[in-house]
Amino acid sequence: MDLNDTPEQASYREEVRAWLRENKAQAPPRSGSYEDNEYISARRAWQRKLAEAGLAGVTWPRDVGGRGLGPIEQVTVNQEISQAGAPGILDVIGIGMLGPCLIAHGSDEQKSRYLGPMLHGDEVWCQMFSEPAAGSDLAAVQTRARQNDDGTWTLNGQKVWTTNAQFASFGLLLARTDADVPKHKGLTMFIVPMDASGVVVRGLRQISGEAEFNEVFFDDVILDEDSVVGGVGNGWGTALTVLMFERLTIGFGSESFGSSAQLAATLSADPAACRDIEVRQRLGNIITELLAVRFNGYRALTALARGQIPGPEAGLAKVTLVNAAISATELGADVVGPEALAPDSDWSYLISFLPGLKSAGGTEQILRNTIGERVLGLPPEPRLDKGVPFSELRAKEKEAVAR
Amino acid sequence: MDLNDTPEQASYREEVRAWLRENKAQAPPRSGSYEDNEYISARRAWQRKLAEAGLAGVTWPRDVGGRGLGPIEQVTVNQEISQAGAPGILDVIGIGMLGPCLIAHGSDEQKSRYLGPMLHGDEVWCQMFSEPAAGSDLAAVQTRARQNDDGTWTLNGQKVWTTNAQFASFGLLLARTDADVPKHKGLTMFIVPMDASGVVVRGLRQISGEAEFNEVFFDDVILDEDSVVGGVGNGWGTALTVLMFERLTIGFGSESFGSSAQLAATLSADPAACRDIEVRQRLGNIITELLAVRFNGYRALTALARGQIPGPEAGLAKVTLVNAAISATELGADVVGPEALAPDSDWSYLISFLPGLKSAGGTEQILRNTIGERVLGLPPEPRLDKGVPFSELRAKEKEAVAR
Amino acid sequence: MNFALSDEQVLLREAARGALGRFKTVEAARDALENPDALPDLWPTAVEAGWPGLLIDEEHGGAGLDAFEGLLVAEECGRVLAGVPLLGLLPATSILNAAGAESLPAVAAGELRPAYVPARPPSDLEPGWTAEPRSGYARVAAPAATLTGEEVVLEGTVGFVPDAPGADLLVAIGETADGTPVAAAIDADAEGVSVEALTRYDATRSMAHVSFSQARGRLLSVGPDVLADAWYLAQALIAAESLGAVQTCLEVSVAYAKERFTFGRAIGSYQALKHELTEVLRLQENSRGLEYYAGWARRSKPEEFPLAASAARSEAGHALDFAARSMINVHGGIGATWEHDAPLFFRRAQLSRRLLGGTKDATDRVAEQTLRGAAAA
Amino acid sequence: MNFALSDEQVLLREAARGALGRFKTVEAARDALENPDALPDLWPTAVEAGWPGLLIDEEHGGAGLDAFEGLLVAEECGRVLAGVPLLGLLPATSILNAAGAESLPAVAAGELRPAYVPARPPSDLEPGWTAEPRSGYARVAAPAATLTGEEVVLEGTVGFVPDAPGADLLVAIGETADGTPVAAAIDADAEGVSVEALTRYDATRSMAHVSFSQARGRLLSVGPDVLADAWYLAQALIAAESLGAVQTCLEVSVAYAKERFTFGRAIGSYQALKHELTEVLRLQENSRGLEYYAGWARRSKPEEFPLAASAARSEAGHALDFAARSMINVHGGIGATWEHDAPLFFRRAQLSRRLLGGTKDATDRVAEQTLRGAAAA
Repeated sequence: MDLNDTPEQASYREEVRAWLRENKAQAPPRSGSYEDNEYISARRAWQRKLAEAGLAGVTWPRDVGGRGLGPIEQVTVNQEISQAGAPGILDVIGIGMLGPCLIAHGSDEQKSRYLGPMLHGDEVWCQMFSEPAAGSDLAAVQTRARQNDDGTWTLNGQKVWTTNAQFASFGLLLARTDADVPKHKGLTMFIVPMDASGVVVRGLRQISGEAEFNEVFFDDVILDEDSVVGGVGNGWGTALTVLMFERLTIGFGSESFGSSAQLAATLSADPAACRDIEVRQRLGNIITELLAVRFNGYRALTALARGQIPGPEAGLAKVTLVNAAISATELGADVVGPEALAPDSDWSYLISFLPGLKSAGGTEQILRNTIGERVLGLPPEPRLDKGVPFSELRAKEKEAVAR
Repeated sequence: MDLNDTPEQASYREEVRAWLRENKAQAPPRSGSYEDNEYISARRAWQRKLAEAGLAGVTWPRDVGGRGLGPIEQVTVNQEISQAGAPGILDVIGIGMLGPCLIAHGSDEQKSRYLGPMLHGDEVWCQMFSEPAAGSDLAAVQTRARQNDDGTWTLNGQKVWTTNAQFASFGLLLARTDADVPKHKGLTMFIVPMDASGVVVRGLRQISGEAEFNEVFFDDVILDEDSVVGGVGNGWGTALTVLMFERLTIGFGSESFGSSAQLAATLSADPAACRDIEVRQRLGNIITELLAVRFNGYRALTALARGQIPGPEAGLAKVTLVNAAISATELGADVVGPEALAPDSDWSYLISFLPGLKSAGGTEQILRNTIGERVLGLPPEPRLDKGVPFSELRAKEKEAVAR
Repeated sequence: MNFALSDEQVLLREAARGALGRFKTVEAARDALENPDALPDLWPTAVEAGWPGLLIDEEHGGAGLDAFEGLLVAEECGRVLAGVPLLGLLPATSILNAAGAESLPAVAAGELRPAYVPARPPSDLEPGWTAEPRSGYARVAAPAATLTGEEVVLEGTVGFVPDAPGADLLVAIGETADGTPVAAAIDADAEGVSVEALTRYDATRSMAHVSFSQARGRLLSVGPDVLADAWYLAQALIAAESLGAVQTCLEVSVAYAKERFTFGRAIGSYQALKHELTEVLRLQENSRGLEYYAGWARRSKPEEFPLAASAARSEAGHALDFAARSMINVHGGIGATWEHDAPLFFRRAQLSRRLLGGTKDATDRVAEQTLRGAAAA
Repeated sequence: MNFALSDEQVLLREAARGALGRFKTVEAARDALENPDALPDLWPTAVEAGWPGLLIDEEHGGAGLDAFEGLLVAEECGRVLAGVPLLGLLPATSILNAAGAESLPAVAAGELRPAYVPARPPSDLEPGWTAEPRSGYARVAAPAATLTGEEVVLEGTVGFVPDAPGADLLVAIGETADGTPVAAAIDADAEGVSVEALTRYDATRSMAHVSFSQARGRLLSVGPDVLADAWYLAQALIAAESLGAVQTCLEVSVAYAKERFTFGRAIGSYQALKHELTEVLRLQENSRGLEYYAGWARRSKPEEFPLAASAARSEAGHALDFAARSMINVHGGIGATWEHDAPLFFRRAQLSRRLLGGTKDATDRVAEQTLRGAAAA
């Protein structure tokens, strides 16, 4: 057991570090407002430089412009970039999840058209799966795509929780193309140009007041015949690929909220808090949980490097992480007192930010269902929607509520 | 709002107090082993004295030997008896739950035959509902009663968690008399003489090693035709009456574990524990919960005295009480240390006793289901057993497990 | 033995609900986050309803009612996040009434609005009277008081004083050199008084850091028990407020859980959610039992009021924390958006748990009272 | 970067499982509650497997392996509640090995069984070396030590010393007048040594109150870091043991949840139970990650071992508390009966959480290490 680099990993790390020494001066600040166009274009430019240096799409195959390296090298790049105090790529969703999906399911034309500009930050992508009535139950999407006689598609409906939609060039969208078959069957994946007429993006404000997500509305949007990804009716399978890649990204960022470091600093500076056994118990439990996530991350990364696909249990890291972060902010604010809730306080920002994160990417309940069934092998809940045509299902719900 | 007695209540209390002053000298100790026959007969004799003084069956109608008074008077009696340091009635289950059920559903013959000896402790009763495969799902009882040509019944099967069976004269038993109808329909309530041939009582040891409950086995036990209570096939309704009376008894005994007083005494005697903020937080939360149960008990008692039947939310008091008691013992033992686990320690007795209590009278999950559905009006779980003949249901389960 | 509300109390509560229902207080709570002027002025309503005189004897123009009625009003305010200044008002009127202050008729009539400047009574772990700090975990000493005849001179700062902005009269507690607590009535505009208004996260709560530098006030001659009672009354009021908020969280969550479907079933039919909402109900009912305990004890068993009020705050504080987060979770992502009501109750929970010693201090008081009782036994 | 067990480590774990599998240790744990002789003697098995020499250098007849291997063995012992005296053995051998004691060959060969008499290193809140009291919340000072040449004289009592009964050699830690911790090897039958054997609730754990009255032992010249390491090694061993027990709790509970039906469905299909068992899995996996951290840190990052071992114990302690209660709940009433295995794991959890400072002290250490780190930064 060894957390150090192998000689090869070490020399790769040195290569990355050297490039960053050369170039980090041109990097924009790590954080800035995603509603500020100037900041976004600076981040695009930086992503382009990273891509040219082979530091974007590290795990992408070489034939589509990637470096064809493994997850450990990806983590090495992430570590060195943050070490250098520089921001990473702008389009994490595109390069991390949507690009790999296109590589797996896209046509040659789609790959050659879209992957390059995505990699270089010229065209940012967004993921348009969730809907107001299709969150945990993703297969319940109602956004409809009807094929026209000329083969084109007409898109109507609404998506929500769409990150980066405000400056994205394209979105990968899950739509219902057949409502008369069971809900998992009638779905198709599309590539949607965000500048197409009929596409309207509206910022969705969170508790903090900031619009961290968007709603996207589609009113008779026309899509080319070749905008289908992975074949008509295969949308569910294509979506699962995206979710699988999403899972790969969970758990390696245990410090990402920075809450634990900030918490320890705040407490250690407050002698009264340091003497309080209850405060110490809360701190000890929080740090313990975060350490567990960190070292389980190394276990997962090792497995990943050995070619094992991470199972749903990876979701447990998210559960631990979010709840520990919530406990950390509660403790920090309890020690600071009401002043922690001042508008400019980092504590109040985190307090507002974390509740939304709890349901992001599937509620804790759904995660625990999946893990209980897929990992522990417990029997599933009775499913009342199995094999029922989607149209009937909706009717049933409406009448049930009416009752 | 007033916790004091009305003049009438006060004079009743004085009457009770006076009688106890006269007679408490003849009372056996409050606690003793239920496996010790001498102690049991002393408790029987004491119950007889209480009954003769009208202090047993306080709420029973006068025409069946009760005092025909209300719940407040019942509580007054309980308070004064424990004030006097004397034990209460021995047959709490009979007089509190089974007697009232006989009064509601029994034939005149049954009432005149059984209620008097029950009230005077000459014949103690036990409740035989639960089975190894019918706990939370009480209607799933498999103990079979088949009617013979001469009208008598032949009983076969097993019951479990039967309190007092080791010295009970009779038991009220829920049996399946028809397996070809849905499970709630094919049930009948019987009176079973515990000395009938074919009845075997076996003590069931708990974590502590003590047999607080019994298993009861029935091997071709013959029951008279008139041992049916409430009519053939009406067993479920009859059982619900018993459970309703059981609910009346919940919540008025918040101090019954004595754990809170013992906890406070232990902690206040340990200066190091008194200074520990985490210990104090745990103590404060436990006491707060127990206080809430106590004053909600007064609310419930007031409602009861006004003739309102308590709803399932009464079960919340049990949830609070059991969990607070568990937390109290954990805290007490944490402060005392491993020595709290010594064989003769009250702490280790409670630590062993409470886990069993958690599932006694329905698990917390079932309680929360019932309350969520009946009090909050939330929709029920999908029921796969609705309307299915009991025999088919069992077959289905067997094959599901086989898979 | 009767532990239910009287018909008069039920009427008073319904009247309060009706009066507050005339305002869109929940929407105002949201708008006020960006525009403080969006808050309705509820003082005229309070005066009309006679709340300023609730705890003032009839001979001084009050209703001569008990704290219990104040708790019922606070509960209704909490239910709709109404910013009625009860936390500042009622403990202040309780002290003024005990002192038989000459300002009582004007206060009862609502012409003069007093605000209580809180000081926490000593505990077994902290011997002196203490006040909220501007920031940090350690409490600070209550203002220093020097007494000359009927005049009290105060020096010191009290952080996060509820309802102080706009108050006419400050009822402050100071500690003399020999450790005696004294109460003083100080005009808010008197020399040496600074009231630094602020809001924190929950725009419906008007607060201020109140500083006294050689500020002169009139002595209110009451015993330490009256001053301690004021602190516990404030604890009971936060508890009642929180209980009211919990009820709304539960009602809204249950309604949504019945109509929102996932995987072909109403989400309220799933055990995890059903049990979470049942837990909110459990905490709510426990909080109500303890609200009754506090209301009853203050009149009928004053020696238990510190325990009762602290227990009520501890339970209701945990209840609101849980209910507000649960309300967000039940609603999924949408529950964490600006336009939804859930975050407003969450904001209320976040600030309430940290005011006036915080929920944790109330829990600690329950422990202190219990340990004291056990040691005495 | 490789954070998985080596093939050798996997083999060693499987060998341990095989060796222990030859005994009915769980049934013995039940029988021993009424008849202590029911416990199998696992020492010969331990010797055969070479566990006494795990941490002893090869030149002294040991295997020269790392603590990590010891944790894997402890995990297997915990899985079947096997009473192998690792808690007393391994920290003792670690100190003896560091001191190059002449007894090492005999210890490695299993002819001489040593037991560690624990002392907790100072913390920011408690400056001295302390030991378990016989009863009560306050810890007591470690035995007083007087040093004359190579001889150490100890005076004092240490409560609840694991595996002390029947040990040949006691490796005890005392504090000299000037506050220096010293280690001494004392023959168990030496004059002035009393070993008062006892069991508490979990019959598989052999313990004793160990008293020294002017007891003479040989100085083991090692630094305070080695003595502190022994304490944290014991913490990591309890954590590993507990993790093993959690795995059995989860396996048994899951199996029952699949086959037990209620209301026409397997109970494991209900969310409440499914989520409870998923929580056990979460705690189990977190405990494993921290077991690896502790095993890795002791060799590769010793300065982090106190943090790693304390975190491992904290998480595994909570995991076992939760898993054991959950195992009882999943099985309904039958899970709380004498004949069922669940209460045996519950007994293990109840005693473990209170031994060697208790789970709470380990959590406090995580906080201390974190605060120290933050203050340094």
